[in-house]
Amino acid sequence: MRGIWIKAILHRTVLFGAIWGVLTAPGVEGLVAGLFAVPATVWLSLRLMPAHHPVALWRLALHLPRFLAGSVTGGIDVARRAFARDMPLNPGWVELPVDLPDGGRVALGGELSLMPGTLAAGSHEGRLLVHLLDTEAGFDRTIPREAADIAAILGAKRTRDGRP
Amino acid sequence: MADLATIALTAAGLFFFVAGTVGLIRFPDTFTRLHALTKADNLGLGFIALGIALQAETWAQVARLGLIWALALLAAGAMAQLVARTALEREDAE
Amino acid sequence: MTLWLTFVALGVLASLAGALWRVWRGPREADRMMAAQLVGTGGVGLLVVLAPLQDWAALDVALVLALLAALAAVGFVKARSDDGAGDPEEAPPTPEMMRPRQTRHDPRGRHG
Amino acid sequence: MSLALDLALCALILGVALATVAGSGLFRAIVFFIVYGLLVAVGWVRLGAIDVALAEAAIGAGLTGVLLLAAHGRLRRLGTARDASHGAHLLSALAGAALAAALAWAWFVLPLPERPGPELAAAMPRAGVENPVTAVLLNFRAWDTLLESIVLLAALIGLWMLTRERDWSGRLGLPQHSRAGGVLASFGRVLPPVGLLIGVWLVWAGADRHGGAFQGGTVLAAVGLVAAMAGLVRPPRIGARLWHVALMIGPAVFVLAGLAGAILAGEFLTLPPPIAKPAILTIEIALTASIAATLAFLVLGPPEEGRAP
Repeated sequence: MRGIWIKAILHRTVLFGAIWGVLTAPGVEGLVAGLFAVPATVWLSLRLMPAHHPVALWRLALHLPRFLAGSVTGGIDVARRAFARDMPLNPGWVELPVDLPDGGRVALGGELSLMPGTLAAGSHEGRLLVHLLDTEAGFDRTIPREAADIAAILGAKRTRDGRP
Repeated sequence: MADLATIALTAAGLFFFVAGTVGLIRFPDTFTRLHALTKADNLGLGFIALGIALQAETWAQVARLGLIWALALLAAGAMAQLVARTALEREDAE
Repeated sequence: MTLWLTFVALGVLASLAGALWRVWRGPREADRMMAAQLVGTGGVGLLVVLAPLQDWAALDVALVLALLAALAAVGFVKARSDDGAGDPEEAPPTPEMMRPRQTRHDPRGRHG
Repeated sequence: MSLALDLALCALILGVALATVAGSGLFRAIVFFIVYGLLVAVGWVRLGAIDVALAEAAIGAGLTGVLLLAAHGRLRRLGTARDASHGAHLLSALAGAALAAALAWAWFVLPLPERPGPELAAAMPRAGVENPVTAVLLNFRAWDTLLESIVLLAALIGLWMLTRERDWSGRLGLPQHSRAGGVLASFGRVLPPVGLLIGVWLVWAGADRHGGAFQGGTVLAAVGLVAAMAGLVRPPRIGARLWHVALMIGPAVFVLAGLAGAILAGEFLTLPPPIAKPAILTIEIALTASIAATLAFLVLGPPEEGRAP
């Protein structure tokens, strides 16, 4: 447990430090203010989002290209339908159980909303509500794969309701 | 060379922005419109930011463009789910 | 380059104007709200294009807009809840609104 | 081509302004008003006024939207969310037109506003900061800014006076709640840290580039509201000491700095060059805390019991 916290503090310090560096570049005077701003931000972030799950950054990096490719496909798919004369749409809902901690389920929902043909509407009793643009195009087939990726990013530990 | 790439990328971005608007206007119900908006718009912003990044003068500007896009994605992911859920809950036509 | 980027800015502005039609038309509150969201994203895109045209400081404004992009939507879903302070996810989804795959052969879908 | 862009932007702003006041339906007007704030922020960027654009982006497109939407939600719950009568419409249209005419008259009659003239350029070395906007707001015309910060506080006290007797000891606003681990709660966990960083940076950058206490404070208030609306942070009660300090510290430090100027330079609120920069930075940091707390509390509203006891 302690290892997770140390890792989380390190990760977040690097992340917020990098953002601070981007904001205050090119000057160096900003570094002094950063000595106060970055620790305060890390503290706030740990308070709002305690480190319960070890985040595997390399898995996140591996996942990123898939997400970007899916996002481009999703945009093209929607553009194709929007411009088509007869507008091929076949909307409908699916509800599927997603075995992820709560934050992970929300991340999955957000990601699905940017991927082809799927749009999440939050979850209910552990089941993600997904709206499909075309129920016959098999958009929902990719969902388990995305869920598995996010589960891998969040480490193997999975609980049904995700509450610590 | 960078200029050509900028033109191509911003053109793609503009295309997706227009596609998002066309979807928002043409699609038949709230949820399908939300699809068009969420996907096309953020892709449009991403391509435009990428194109402009090639014109940037410092790496900090490039990184700032990345940060802008990341924040827009975060907002889109949350907004899409929240608005979809609210629209799911009740009819509210005025 | 300046000419092309100005054209892109005009194009983004035109697509914003299109979204305004949806704000006017609705019919549902969610439709108007998401059209405003489109104007927000479009505004960020516009500012990004203005950065090399005019002043790179436009990116700072774009950053603030992007940071607060979802704020109005959050305010909307809160205000829309029963007591004005809730979360749409707290209530179970209305069953008649999401009969799965019910609209399969009706390409026009549901109307709000 | 650049002219075409500006004309298109102006046309859009005017169109949105008209749609805000002309259409029926309160909700539509509110959404148009949010859009209006967004477009005006872009307009300020076109005019080269980055500081104003930042303030407009945070206030117009951010806080005002939340405030108006919450007000509309309350009207609907009370069953009074309907348009004003025709007479009231006509009256407010006339009042608005009269105000617009007066402004237009003033604009034509007064001499054209000059770009910051040679006086400002000559005075800048004494300002202690490099951003002319900050120099004017916190040094050359510090009186205005001091009084504005007090007005903001007075507005909050006025709002709190609307509290019902039985709610007085409650927490500010309605009791906010959300589904644990839901979308709203997760968003409220992720966004505020980034917002804190950006808000602090805006204050820090305000001395030499653009930004400042008002822009930074507004961003901080907005992300604080996100955390509060997500039910993660409980708003304080009216009597909370720490928050009293936060509300008061801006005007208080301002007045103290003014007194220091009176002793060192012989005139209230005159910051002599050696202490100008540290004084301005201190005032800015204190003002940020006060502005952030005041704006967030103004949007939350007076304590109310709401549904939960």
